[in-house]
Amino acid sequence: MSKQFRIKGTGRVDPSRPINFTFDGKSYTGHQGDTLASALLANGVHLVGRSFKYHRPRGILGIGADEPNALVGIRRDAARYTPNLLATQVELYEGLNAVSQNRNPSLEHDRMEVNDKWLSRFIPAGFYYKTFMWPKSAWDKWYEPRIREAAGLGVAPSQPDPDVYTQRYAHCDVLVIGAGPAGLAAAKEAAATGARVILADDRPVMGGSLLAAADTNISGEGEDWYSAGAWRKEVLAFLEKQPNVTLLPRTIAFGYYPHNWIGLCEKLTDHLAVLARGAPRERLWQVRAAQVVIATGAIERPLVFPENDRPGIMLADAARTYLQEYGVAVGQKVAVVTAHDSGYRAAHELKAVGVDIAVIADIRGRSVVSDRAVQAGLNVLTEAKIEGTSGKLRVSSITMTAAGMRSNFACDAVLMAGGFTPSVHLFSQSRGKLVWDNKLQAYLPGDSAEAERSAGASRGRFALAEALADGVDAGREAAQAAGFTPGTPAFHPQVTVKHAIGSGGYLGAAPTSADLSKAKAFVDWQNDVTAKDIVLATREGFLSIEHVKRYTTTGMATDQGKLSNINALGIVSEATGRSIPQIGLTTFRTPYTPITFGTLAGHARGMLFDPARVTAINDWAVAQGAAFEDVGNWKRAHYFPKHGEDLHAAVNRECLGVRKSVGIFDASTLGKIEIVGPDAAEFMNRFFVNAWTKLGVGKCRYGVLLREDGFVTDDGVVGRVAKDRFHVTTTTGGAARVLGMMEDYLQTEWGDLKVWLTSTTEQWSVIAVQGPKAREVIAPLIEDLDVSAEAFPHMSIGDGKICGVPLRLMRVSFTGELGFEVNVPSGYGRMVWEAIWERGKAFDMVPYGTETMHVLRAEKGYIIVGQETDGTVTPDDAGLGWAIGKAKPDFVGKRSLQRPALTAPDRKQLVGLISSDGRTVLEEGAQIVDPAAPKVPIGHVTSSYYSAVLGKPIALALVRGGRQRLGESLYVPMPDSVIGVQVAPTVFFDPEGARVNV
Amino acid sequence: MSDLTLVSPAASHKEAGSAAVASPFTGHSKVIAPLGHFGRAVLRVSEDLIDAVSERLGVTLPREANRSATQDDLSALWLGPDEWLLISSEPHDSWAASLQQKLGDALVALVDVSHRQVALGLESPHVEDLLASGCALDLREAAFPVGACTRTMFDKAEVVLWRTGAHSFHIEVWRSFARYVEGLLRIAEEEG
Amino acid sequence: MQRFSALSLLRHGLGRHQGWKPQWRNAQPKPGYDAIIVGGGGHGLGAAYYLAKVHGITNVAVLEKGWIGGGNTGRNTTIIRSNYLFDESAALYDHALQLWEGLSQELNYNVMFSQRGVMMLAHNIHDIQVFKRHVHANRINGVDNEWLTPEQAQEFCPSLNIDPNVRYPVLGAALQRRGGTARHDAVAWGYARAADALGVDIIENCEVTGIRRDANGAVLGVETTRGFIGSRKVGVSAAGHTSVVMGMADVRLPLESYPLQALVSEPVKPIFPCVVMSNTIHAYMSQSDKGELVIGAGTDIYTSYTQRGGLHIATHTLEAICELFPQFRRMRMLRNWGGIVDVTPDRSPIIAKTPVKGLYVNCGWGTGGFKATPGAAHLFAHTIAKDEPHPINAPYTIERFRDGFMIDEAAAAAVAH
Amino acid sequence: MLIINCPYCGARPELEFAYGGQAHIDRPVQPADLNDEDWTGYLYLRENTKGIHAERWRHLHGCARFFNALRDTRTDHFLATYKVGEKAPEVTRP
Ligand SMILES: Cc1cc2nc3c(=O)[nH]c(=O)nc-3n(C[C@H](O)[C@H](O)[C@H](O)COP(=O)(O)OP(=O)(O)OC[C@H]3O[C@@H](n4cnc5c(N)ncnc54)[C@H](O)[C@@H]3O)c2cc1C
Ligand SMILES: NC(=O)c1ccc[n+]([C@@H]2O[C@H](COP(=O)([O-])OP(=O)(O)OC[C@H]3O[C@@H](n4cnc5c(N)ncnc54)[C@H](O)[C@@H]3O)[C@@H](O)[C@H]2O)c1
Ligand SMILES: Cc1cc2nc3c(=O)[nH]c(=O)nc-3n(C[C@H](O)[C@H](O)[C@H](O)COP(=O)(O)O)c2cc1C
Ligand SMILES: [Zn+2]
Repeated sequence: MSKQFRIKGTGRVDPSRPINFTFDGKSYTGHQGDTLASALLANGVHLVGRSFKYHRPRGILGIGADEPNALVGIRRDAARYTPNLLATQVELYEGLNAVSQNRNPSLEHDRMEVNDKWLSRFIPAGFYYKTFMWPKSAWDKWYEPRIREAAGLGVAPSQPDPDVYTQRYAHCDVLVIGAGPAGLAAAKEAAATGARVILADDRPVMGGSLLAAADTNISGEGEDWYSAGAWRKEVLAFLEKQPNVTLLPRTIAFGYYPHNWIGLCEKLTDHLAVLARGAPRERLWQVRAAQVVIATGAIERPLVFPENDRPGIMLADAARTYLQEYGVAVGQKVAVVTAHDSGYRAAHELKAVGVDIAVIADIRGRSVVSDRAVQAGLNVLTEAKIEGTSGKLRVSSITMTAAGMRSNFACDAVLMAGGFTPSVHLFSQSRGKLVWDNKLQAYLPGDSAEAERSAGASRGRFALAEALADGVDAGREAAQAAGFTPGTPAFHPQVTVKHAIGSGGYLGAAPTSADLSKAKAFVDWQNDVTAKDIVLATREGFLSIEHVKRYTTTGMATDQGKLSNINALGIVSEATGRSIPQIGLTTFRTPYTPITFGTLAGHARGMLFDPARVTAINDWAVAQGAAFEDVGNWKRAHYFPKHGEDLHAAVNRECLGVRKSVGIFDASTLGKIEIVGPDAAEFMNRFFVNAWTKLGVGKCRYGVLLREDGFVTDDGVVGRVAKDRFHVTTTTGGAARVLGMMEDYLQTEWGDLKVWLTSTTEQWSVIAVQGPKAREVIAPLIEDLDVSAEAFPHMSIGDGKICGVPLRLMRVSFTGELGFEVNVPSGYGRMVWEAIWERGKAFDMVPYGTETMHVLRAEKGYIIVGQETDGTVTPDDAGLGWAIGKAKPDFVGKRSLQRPALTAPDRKQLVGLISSDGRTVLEEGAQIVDPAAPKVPIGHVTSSYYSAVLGKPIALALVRGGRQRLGESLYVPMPDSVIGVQVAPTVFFDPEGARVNV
Repeated sequence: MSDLTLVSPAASHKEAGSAAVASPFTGHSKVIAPLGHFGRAVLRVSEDLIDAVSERLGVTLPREANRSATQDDLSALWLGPDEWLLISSEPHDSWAASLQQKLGDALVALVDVSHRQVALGLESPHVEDLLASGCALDLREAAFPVGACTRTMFDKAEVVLWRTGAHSFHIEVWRSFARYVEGLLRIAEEEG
Repeated sequence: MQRFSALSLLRHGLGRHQGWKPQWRNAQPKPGYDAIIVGGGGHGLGAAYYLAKVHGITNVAVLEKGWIGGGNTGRNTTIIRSNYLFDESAALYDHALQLWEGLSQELNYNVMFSQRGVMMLAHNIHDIQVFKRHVHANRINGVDNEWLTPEQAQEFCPSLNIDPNVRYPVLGAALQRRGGTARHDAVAWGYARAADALGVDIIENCEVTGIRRDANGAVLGVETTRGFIGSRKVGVSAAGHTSVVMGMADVRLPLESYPLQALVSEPVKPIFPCVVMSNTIHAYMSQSDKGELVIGAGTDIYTSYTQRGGLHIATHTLEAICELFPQFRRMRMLRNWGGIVDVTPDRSPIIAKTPVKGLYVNCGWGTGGFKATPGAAHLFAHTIAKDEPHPINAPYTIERFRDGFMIDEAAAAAVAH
Repeated sequence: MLIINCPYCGARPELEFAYGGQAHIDRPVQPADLNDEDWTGYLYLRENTKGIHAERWRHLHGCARFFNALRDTRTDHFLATYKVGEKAPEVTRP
């Protein structure tokens, strides 16, 4: 590259620290402090992308978060590929590897260019709604895949992201967003009051527009004056020293959520050449601020004119900023198209470093500013019309008409200055009302909805002195509103500046004599939306700006309309003859700029994605090689395979082991609630379907709980441990729900009851010892409790000691065998488990998991809530009608049981099923039909297992009118066969219940 | 407030725990250390009995929200308007039962939860930042002074936070969530 | 109606597209109509279309307080499927699915109905039981739905992480191949255009503020921000705002309105071929024709009319997405928005007559009514025209809550959308 | 993330709370006395107010108490919170 675009001695980049990088495989050099965009421009590279739809060549348009064209993929390594990053925001580091997107095979030659050349005329906004409908099947098979192939921008990463992301909550009195002059002034004033201040700015260096402020001086608090740069340094030095201030550079405020909850994303490593191992890539901050100052500045407005999209055509103040911040001249011969005084400022400053200004075309009339430019020797046209540009991969000339003269200016860059649009995104996200300002031709923040205020350019205070003063006020007011007392104001900002930002602006399609129904005058660069598309939308009856957005996709690109929205409004306004406030605005949504999924997910990954709850005995089961299943958040041992057994072999062995001798099972996950107080029994009466008054101390009862709508929601054994104390158990998944429901009734309905509830789920490890030998196994370990059959019959509960530690023993059985549930404080759970295990060895005791537990209980016809029931099942449906305390006037859900549907005669009822062939294990969830009407399902299989002890399959099912059908033959239709089944009682094993009472 | 002594500080109580009580935690670092075993009970008292119960317990149950009080080896943490978590560094198995005896026939509910939860001690000048990785509360000393306590969420787990010093916290967590909370804190610690 | 086709596009292209007419008229309200539909979402516009098309009632107005399609129709994740459990539901949603299959042609508007398959992941044994129950029930009801092993699921969606050593491994999936997505806006516009062509007035920026009734309580018409508009038949299809509108006729409904969020990533080249839903870990995703990953988040816990929600809801969803698809962790969220969904106690809709003569309601679609749009609209039109429900929507009454005849898909399955 | 002012603990993040639906719906003392229509009203019919809504919250992961709140469902801003059993305070409608 022979041409030199880097201007020595300008900007904050460090020429002594060269950085090598590649773009599309080609090597370049930039400086420390460059962005990818500034470095490319310094190398004379403008062509960086292709547009979404027409695949037109595109260059760098802006300098910040609003960039629609310069989207690149950055590849650090195979797994660290990030698409769609803005070259204007990518900080250069040694070895950076950037690739362009949406082109094939290369940026210079793109096959899809045909879209632009030959097809564009036939594919206006919304064309796809009008075609591709015939033949019908072709959409899925032919058209859609091709549309998809053409669409999209970058390529999604294909390997799991090895980077980590971190997160932090924070609180402050004043959060200042944006560290330009307004934000810095606000932060300083607020900090001086002692308020806790967080100052966040998305750029690596704080200062905002001050970083590009040339020939500008600012008054200090005393007599001294500072250059803009020195003032910035001074303020930052002050802020850095304050213990109550947190400075967050590289931190974007992306979302303003209700109640002053702000989301920030801090970039930690993307700018580094070498990543420290495990160092987080980004941090999500969630800030709760008493007061917020929004000082996010303004977004420069492009001009809409024919072919305004060629590489080399860019925003004027952006070009000026490339010069002042990075020492980069964006061209050697530059044309300026302007509707705002800032265009002149750009021209003056570029000229000052030797750039040739081909022309300044002002679409406005003559003014002081234009006269001054003429005096300075610049070629100025006023009341200019912009007719078009030329140049294939880079703009080479621009055509305009002024004073009736059409002229063509050769150039290698065109700068557009359409004015500035206050960045009101965050204000609007906070649901503050925007107000149209006719003078500024912009929406400005009106009434606040949250504890927040805007300052500086973000509310139209564009001139530096105004922005500073506004920042001062905002900082002081915010601190005061947060309860701090500002001192006497000391800083009364005054500013001297060589070229002021000035005023002006334009919105809509700029004046032209070109036929805008033919020309491509871009409004939304990335999505290829032109002025004619927007007019077409209004012609087709899309009058709401929301419809225009959705029909044309203007404003829906990755910049979310930062550049396009306001011009689209102008065009709609003109096309429909309505004023802009009548048209309104589309909704500003979070995030302000795209935010990495990983950042939002934070630490929640892998095993920390969701708590994996484990019992005190878990590690023992792991050591035994148990297979686990997830039940809610719990990890439960599913089965204990031995020597390569599969599930079925293990379960058959475990089942037989329990029935023959004894088994041990970790039941700790069952929910437990201790209910204490003089009204405990009354509470139980009101809450559960059962009657509790007569339950003696030391006795247990099976309890059933309904929702108020009458359907079963939970069950469990309840023990009365004292007159005023119940030990309630719930299902594993239901524990929190049941306790919540109990508290709800207790606190809000039954304030008359003196009862308190405490979750004891995790206080106790529960070791179920089940089987004919159960008593023999545990009895010798127990002290202070007589567990003999006579003293401690089935459904007893009592306290004592086991292995020397406290014991709450329940004699209950979910297997149909003699059974005990050994409750011990969970810190002793593993110790007691191992002690029982040791003793059990003499009895061939088997450890068993949830699957065996399910089989054993199904053999006995015991239900599992959530498997036999599904939220549509009444106690009677589930065969639990007997549990209802008939004499009770009321309990939760009782009234609902009287409703017609719940008393209907043909409800589904729980029954047993036996496969007619005696062999086939039915599939859980399989449907059941009556042979007389084989297309009408009358029920489904809820549980189905092979029963080793019975030597045949068994199943439970809910079947319409099931209890009337005992002995009937029904069908279970499967995809490839029909299985005959017979309706049977639900209890398959030991129907007399002799085995539990030994 | 300033002369308040708390039972918890990590160092002093590591030995106090009973050796037989298993801990679910996996390790300790300079900043994050599992604390030994404590006696714990949930105490529920209606408004009218707070004074009487305080007297029998020998510790004044704080009425101010989210404050704790300590007398000798017994601390009472306000968790709700009628709910206190009692924590004792003398964790024999019949501690709760003896407490029940002290309370006698007063109309209260006392439930032993000594084993329901386990405790981590955090100590570091950056302890607030460490906790801010998962806790959304404002834990600066001005807002959450020494002795303050509360139930809250640490990411997806419920915990009780108890500030035991300018730079130290005692965290109570249900046993089954212990490894989750420990895992998150260790990540935050590594990230600094 | 100007016919849309490749040819017309070509012809108009040559004419620089100057010849296109409004897709629907910017109609001004007439003093009275034979029927009024309140709510210009897909359901309301569709109902107006079917009233005109099927029942010959063309003197119809659709009153929309904002812009048509701006409610949930314009903000949903566009998942379409019909593999619901109960016979009543399967009948309803499959009726809709069959209409979807010919909708672009029927409306002469490409609604981009894309049968890319909807796959629901099972992460635990309970999920397997529930999904298999669905598969079997659907087969008997003639609704396609099949069970896949984890390997088959990954074959269908290569991005899926089926590593058994993750927090919630994929244990299998239920796949409905006929399910898919459609272009939400096009559904509203296509119905509007077709209804307009049959004479229906589509009146935007017209908020219904009252319901006028005669001495016997029967409907006379509606008060609006654009004046009184008479009609003896008023059908309300106002989604999240149904309680507000029905309150104007003193009808209380078992509804609560919750914020429901969705989000999209930046667009990328085709990477995700189908729809994947995981109810257990609360995430679902598809990729749109434009290239964004379209991701559904959950509802907030409180009722609200704000059309937004908390950040924690979106982060929770993305945690789940990143678990299932760790390669997408570097993708970025482009836009996050909310809708207001009206939820009934059994999570099934109401399409019914009301206690007020001449007032009909179609509501309660909650988080999953986009898929039902053509079906619901068709049945609602029938109910209004005939003053009695179609057999398919006969179970979807208001009275079912009183009598207990719930159609509780949620309780039965814990599956949304 | 809403910030909710628990009447016992003060301002706390929404994460700690559970929502409890419309407030001031008393469970009938004798449900058996209600006809199906009235019982349905208790079970299911809700105001679903667009505007100021009296609703229940529980500071589940804090003091665990239920309490009531007035919230504007058009903005999600709280106007007041108050204890169970207390009457809703008078608020000036915004
Ligand atoms: C984030 C999100 C994701 C979803 N994902 C899915 C999904 O994947 N699959 C699925 O099937 N469903 C999904 N849904 C649900 C689906 O969007 C809705 O069920 C469906 O779109 C409802 O359509 P509708 O026409 O009834 O309502 P809407 O489209 O909401 O239309 C109702 C209209 O009524 C208007 N209105 C209200 N009050 C008045 C009044 N007083 N006067 C005049 N007009 C009024 C409103 O402005 C609105 O335009 C989702 C919803 C949301 C919010
Ligand atoms: N585009 C321009 O360059 C431009 C436009 C108008 C005014 N100005 C000048 O700017 C000055 C006004 O100062 P100001 O302080 O109001 O604006 P500013 O542009 O100087 O500063 C705003 C700062 O906020 C940052 N920012 C924007 N959105 C953010 C977000 N969501 N999160 C974090 N950081 C964010 C920006 O990167 C910038 O650093 C005047 O001197 C005026 O002349 C510049
Ligand atoms: C399926 C679907 C895909 C969307 N894709 C995009 C998109 O690519 N870009 C965009 O800006 N918004 C997209 N949106 C979001 C809309 O811009 C908008 O947020 C949504 O319709 C809700 O409207 P509101 O945000 O104006 O309230 C999409 C919405 C849906 C429902
Ligand atoms: Zn509280």
